[in-house]
Amino acid sequence: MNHLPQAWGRPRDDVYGAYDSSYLQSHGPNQHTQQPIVTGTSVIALKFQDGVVIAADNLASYGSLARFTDVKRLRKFAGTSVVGFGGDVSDMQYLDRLLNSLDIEEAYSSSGHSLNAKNLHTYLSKVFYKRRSDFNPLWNQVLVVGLDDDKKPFLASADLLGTTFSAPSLATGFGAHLAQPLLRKVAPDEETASKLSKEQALAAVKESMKVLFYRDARSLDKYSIAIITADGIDLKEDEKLENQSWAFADQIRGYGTQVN
Amino acid sequence: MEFGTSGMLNEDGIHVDMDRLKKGEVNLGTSIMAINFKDGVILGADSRTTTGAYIANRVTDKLTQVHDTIWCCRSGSAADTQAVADIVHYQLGMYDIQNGRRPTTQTAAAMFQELCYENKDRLSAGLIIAGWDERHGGQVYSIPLGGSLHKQSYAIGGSGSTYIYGYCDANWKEGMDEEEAVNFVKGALQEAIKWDGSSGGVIRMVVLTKKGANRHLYLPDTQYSVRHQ
Amino acid sequence: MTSIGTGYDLTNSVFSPDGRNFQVEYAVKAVENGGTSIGIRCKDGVVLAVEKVISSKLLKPGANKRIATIDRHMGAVSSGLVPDGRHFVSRARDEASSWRKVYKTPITTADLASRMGGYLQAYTLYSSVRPFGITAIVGGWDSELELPVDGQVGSGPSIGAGGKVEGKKYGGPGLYMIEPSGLYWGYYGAATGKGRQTAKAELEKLDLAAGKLSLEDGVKEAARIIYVAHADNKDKEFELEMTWISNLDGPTKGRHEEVPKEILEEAERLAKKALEGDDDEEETKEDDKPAEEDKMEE
Amino acid sequence: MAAMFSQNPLMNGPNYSFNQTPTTAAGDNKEHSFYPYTDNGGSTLAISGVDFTIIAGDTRSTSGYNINTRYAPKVFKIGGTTSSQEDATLVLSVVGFAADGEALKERLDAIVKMYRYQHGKPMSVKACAQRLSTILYGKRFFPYYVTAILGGLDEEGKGAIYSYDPVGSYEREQCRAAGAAASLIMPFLDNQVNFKNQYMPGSGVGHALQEREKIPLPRSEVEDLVKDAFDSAVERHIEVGDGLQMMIITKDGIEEIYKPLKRD
Amino acid sequence: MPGFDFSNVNRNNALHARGVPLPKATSTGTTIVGCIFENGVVIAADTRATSGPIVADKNCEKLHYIAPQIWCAGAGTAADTEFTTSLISSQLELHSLSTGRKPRVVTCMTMLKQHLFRYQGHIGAYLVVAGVDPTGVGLFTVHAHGSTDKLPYVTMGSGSLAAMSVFETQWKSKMTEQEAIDLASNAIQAGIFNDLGSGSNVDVAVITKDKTTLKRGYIKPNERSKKQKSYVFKRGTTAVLNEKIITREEISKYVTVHELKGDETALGEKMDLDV
Repeated sequence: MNHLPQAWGRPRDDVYGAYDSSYLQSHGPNQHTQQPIVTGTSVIALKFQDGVVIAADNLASYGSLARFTDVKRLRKFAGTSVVGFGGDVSDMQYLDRLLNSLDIEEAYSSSGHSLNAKNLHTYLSKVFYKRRSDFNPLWNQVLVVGLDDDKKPFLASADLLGTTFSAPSLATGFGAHLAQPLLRKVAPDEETASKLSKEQALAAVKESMKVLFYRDARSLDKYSIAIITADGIDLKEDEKLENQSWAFADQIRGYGTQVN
Repeated sequence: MEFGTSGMLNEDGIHVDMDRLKKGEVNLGTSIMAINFKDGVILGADSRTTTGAYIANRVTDKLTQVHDTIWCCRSGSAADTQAVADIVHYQLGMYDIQNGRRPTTQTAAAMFQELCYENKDRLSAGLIIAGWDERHGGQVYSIPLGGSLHKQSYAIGGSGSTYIYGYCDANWKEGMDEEEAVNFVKGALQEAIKWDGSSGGVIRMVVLTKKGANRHLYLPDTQYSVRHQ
Repeated sequence: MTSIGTGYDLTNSVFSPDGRNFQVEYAVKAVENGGTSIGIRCKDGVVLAVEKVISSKLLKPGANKRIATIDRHMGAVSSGLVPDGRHFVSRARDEASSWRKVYKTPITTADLASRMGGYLQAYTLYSSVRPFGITAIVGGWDSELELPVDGQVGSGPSIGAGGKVEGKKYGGPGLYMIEPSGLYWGYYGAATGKGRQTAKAELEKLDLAAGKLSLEDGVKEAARIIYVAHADNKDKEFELEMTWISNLDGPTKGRHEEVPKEILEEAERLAKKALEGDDDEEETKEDDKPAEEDKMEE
Repeated sequence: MAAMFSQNPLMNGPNYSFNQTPTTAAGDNKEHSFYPYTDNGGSTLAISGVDFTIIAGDTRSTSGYNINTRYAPKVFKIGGTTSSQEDATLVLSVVGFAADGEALKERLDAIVKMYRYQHGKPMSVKACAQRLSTILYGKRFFPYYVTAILGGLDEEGKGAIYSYDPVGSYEREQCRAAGAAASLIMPFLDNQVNFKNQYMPGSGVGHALQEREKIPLPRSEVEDLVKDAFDSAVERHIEVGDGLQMMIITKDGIEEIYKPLKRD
Repeated sequence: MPGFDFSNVNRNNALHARGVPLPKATSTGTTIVGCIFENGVVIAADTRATSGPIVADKNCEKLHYIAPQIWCAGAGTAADTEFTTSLISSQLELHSLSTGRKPRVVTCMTMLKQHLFRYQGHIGAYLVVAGVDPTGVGLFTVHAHGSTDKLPYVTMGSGSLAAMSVFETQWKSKMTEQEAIDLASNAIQAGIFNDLGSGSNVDVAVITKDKTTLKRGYIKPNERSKKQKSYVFKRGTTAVLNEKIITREEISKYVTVHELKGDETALGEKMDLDV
């Protein structure tokens, strides 16, 4: 032990390891790289004949702590599109403001045409790609839904690396493992998706949210769901999961040999 | 072997490294909270500052005023949170002078968030902003580590808060009167102090209403039962 | 203006011995030559209107807008040098967006007027610049509801915040006029440009201070006043351009938008009718009024 | 345990004093936990003929064991004058990190378009090939993580294919496979396109045996080869599948064909 | 017991640090599932085996025999699942012979978990154990570290999430045999089509009180399409650089040679080593 006053109350190097001072450094490569802290889990979405359904639960986690249970992760844009955010919540808020200012700038000219979901997705993916190329990523995976230039349903994904893709159904995070198999079954290709009714799509998405609640440890039974069609956005932010199945637990005794 | 020279000391050579970041070390040793009640908001905090197991300050004031009736609770690095609070204190003062009206709690929250978000890779600050203004009444905002901004009915933070999520959720009522509200805060912080080694000392509170800011102080040797201020 | 500069008017930022800044006064002259702009602060919104004098038959009708959006909830119109007006708008947009960036909430009409007043005043201080050759009217609707911090999540207590001071109203319509000197005042009704005297006289008749005029009526009045003000300037054709901002329950939901075509046309029709009723000798001149068929189509 | 005693001033002579206190931090680099690349799987393939070039790619996009989408094109028309690229003369395929691939495609497309506007004629495949190499090398120390293949018809109207590594080394070739299943497909092409390891039966004994004569393959046969190559790659590589996108460049333009592949 | 010999650990770490890649084991990326029905249990598996991103076997068997009425589906390292199940199968048979009773599912499960626990996860076997014994129907999962779960429906392997999503939406209690088979094979197909580690066909084993039915290739949704071209080479395409003829007499010194009759083809098993 060191008994000199300057060492009082300081974590001992032999216990905690040497002080990592690198964060103080002001030269060398930019040290933007962080990690997500307060995070949202899956977002899922499915196209149907005249629109898209998108859903995400209302939880923001802090590690395994369910820290904020009223976080709306589906964000409207320009009354035409919805962006569903997974990943870091502070970056989501940054992007929300960025898109808001984009919308205001769009209103400067009264040309009548507004940005649709496809334009929005292109814009967002370039923002993501730029930030990853600067080694300062926005830690999100997002789904953008709305209509494209031909007023057809539009659904696409963009993530922190700038990777983009589109499909009749998409899901981020755990949803890619648990919800996609179900959604793909309902809409294996664009053709099938274009024949789905709104009710079918809604049912499939709600069913998927239930599976996610059963099997994703960072999920919540309260969620937001939006239906986007040519008529506009129908966003509900305080939905609750219904018809859950837990009763079969009474049949289960022990983990192996126990019978009572 | 040399004495490690990678640390940083200030003039007094003692206190600065209280908040130094060790690899893997979680340094949020504190319990803070703020709640909405019928007439405004109440902020509360313990008074312990630790470095490792050593209590560097046992009567810390973690409740910081940034405007007349806008205050914040600080957790994380003392240096970082003080720097941030000082900047916002200055900015809100300027706002008042330049625009000829008091800033709202939203204004303060927006400023805190901007600083915490844009400097997230340099700061370790978990803040709760609470304030009262004529138009909006009492409001509570939470800004956790990454710099996101959350409006809440009540907010808890710091390492001690993990022990009282259950207590707060079970005992929370909206629209409490002042006495109930003070007891809620006191009860929650007592539990946090009881179970969290990094929290302790006295309980400080600030009540913000249209009457202004009103401080409370409760001491451990009287089981926090007597108000001393 | 009775006196001339006698050398004190050759540069900006120089006072004459009797305390006048001639450059600023000349700028006001430029404004007085511009088409009439007006703004009306109604109980549930704000109307902006401008008499857009048609300088050439080759201009496309409806193009070359003169009223600009500053932020979602705010618009501006100016009389005088059009390019100066454009720069004013550009600066106002920057102020509005920088306010949003710093405070994460929309700028109020009063704050924007204050910022722009300061900006224009700076152009009277230096010899290297000239004052703005415009007088601008800024109209906006400041949300009457509590505004969130842009991007915030969560909503606080379900019963609402405690400790609010009841009975006070916040937000509402805002109308400001900013002059080349940097002077800005809030108005119930504002007018500038060539026909300002007539327009002001008409505005005064409306008793706007009583706060009774509805936005729908305001639109009609605005159209009529522009037509009346134009009557002194009949040799030139003009186009009426109008925008409005209603409260959150109204037709624009707090946004600054163009007045829809049908409503605009109806207002113009009533304006023309009112004009005919006013003085019968005018009706023979009806052919002079801009008729759609006369205009060049692109 | 040595560290425990290292702070004893007596052992190390004069130790810490306040005026020796460092005020700046040591300059060693902080590790970055963010890795800016990912691999989106898939494979591409190009074969040139006498008067045509075929470039093909599967349409699966993956991340880990997941399928992102079953339809993500890897083959793009480049340098047309319209958004539909109907008058394009060049085709680019990219496989590897899809976001870099997209960025590279858009950059090259913009350059080739500008060339066309400025010179009033489409860029030659040879010139475009050199330009692509320069673009790739321009990011030598933060590369586009893609394997690109550029195809078109050369000045004589012959099929031309240029293949690249991620930092711009390139070469004109008869045929090339790239991406996840490149090592599966390439030997097949060597054998079936360039007739490697094929000799003419009875033309000699031992080393004297004559190699099978190289004859350019007709278009229909190349199309069949491409389909067989991808069908086989799908059988043995988990990241390849879902759909086959083929672009056939001839003097009459670019034809696009889509065929389904297995989706398991 | 002397314990394990870890002397090669340091050597392996040193080699790995110098860039020598670890030997790649064939793993069964895999989707496996099990599901109880009215009077029996069904387990099912896909048939893809992978080595990294390469398909090592397009039609491997992941349903392992333990006892006539106890079967096991395996995920993880192919060799580990293979050897572990056959080891326990042998032990269980000996146990059954010595007690004179039918083997029980719980016995099998307990032997497996104790074996795997002893190896602290180094044996990478992830198993679904299912069977019917005199006490009734049993269905368990066993993880490589030795933990077990008892559930009416289970999934494992890289496709387990895809398969579980099917169970979580379609499972109900008291299903008929056919319903259970359909559900299990649907779950496997969710793995086959959504998880890259799983593919090819669906194998199913149905175990009831009376019998076990192994339905190898129960569904084959991924048949290879016909080749566009023929890839038959003319005889003589490959250069012959030298020739050496070994007579039958000579080779008979080392191995036993069987004469093949007319249309008979050689089978690996038939070849005996002459020691």
